[in-house]
Amino acid sequence: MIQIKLHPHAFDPLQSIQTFQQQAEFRAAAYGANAIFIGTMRDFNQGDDIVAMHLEHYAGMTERQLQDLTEQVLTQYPVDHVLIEHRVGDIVPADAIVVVAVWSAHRKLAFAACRELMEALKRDAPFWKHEVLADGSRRWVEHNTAG
Amino acid sequence: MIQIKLHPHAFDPLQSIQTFQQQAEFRAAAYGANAIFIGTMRDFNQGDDIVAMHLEHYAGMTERQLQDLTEQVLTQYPVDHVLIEHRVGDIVPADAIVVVAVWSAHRKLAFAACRELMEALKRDAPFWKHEVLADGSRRWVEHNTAG
Amino acid sequence: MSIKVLFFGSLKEQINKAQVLVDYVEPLTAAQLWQQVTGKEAIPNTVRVAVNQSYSDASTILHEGDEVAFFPPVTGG
Amino acid sequence: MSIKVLFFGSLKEQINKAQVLVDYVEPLTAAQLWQQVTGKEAIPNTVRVAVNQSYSDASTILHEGDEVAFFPPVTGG
Repeated sequence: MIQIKLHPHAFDPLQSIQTFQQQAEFRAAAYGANAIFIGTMRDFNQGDDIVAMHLEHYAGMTERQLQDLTEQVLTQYPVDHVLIEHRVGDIVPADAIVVVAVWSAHRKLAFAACRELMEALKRDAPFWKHEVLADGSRRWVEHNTAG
Repeated sequence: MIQIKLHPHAFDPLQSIQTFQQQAEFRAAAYGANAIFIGTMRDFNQGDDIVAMHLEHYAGMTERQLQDLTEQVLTQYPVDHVLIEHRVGDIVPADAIVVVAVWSAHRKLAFAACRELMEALKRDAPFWKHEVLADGSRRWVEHNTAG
Repeated sequence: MSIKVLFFGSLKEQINKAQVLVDYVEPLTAAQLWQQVTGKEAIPNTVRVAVNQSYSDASTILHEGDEVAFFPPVTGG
Repeated sequence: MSIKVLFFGSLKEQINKAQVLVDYVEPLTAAQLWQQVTGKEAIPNTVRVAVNQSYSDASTILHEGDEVAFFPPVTGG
């Protein structure tokens, strides 16, 4: 399964994983290895206190691009299931931004697929972060670092 | 924080992570990156159906070794928090065996620390798997594969 | 028929436009569309181009009804 | 005083012992202890040695009251 979802409101990534695993197609005894990455909004960036953030996205292309990059990663790292959920809209520190979870029979494959999916998402998924600093000023985050 | 726990009975790794994050020392807006690996018992191994397993361990050395290997990994990958929980005793397919979770401000560091902790655990933590096959016969798992 | 042009992130603020409809006159490349809409010369190296919601490039030939987006480096995740 | 010797995993079954107490006679290395308890020659390459719950090796000099463990490759996680 490939499951991709955008959240306009706060979400709980651990709950998302649990819900994913409750589906009929999910056979827990088949996988063995589950690698997960959860990204959360920090209250600091580049030496400044950040009090809020707007996560802009390109509606339509985002979903399509996440699907495409997942299919691309799966050709090289054929894990059994992929769950990707990403927040959009106005968020505050400690809110979850992204969860990428993969399930495989093999630990090495699970780790590699999870990492590659996060790198591909950071590189190509059309989201843009607009930070609100403690003094009320706003700035666009200019680019993601390679992981 | 370094938190290490052995479970003599079934445990829910997602619940363990949630409980860990509810501690006073855990400041969710500080980390940004949370990498998790969850290992689950499969119902097959080396071409055979496995119906149950006993997880033997060296009580005392296990806890000490997990603590030591974590401190060792942290010298190279200084993440903020590490949670390691591992099942012992009699288990059945789909039961969680292990969870390794790390929190850091940096995604690359979180991924690397989580993977290294799992590799160190697989290589050095004194656990031994004794499988029960579908025909009732038993066998020791001979060695872990490198990840 | 027209082409829908979208801008995102900091580029949207620099161009001071989020969405524009332009008349389609063939042949038209993404680079020509950029010049027409922004009044600027070449598409900067850091600006990415998507045609019909897939990554594309400056030399792509556009067609009637296409949706074309220009945006700065993405910063999700 | 004595030394406590522990075996784990498949080795416990091969040796047919889980725990043995042996009298301490100095000097004694882990390799000599292995010979004394198992009746076998050298410690096999695949067998790991722990002294007082820390990884050690065949040449380690043992002391009164030590806890020594021999076990096969670990298979946790």
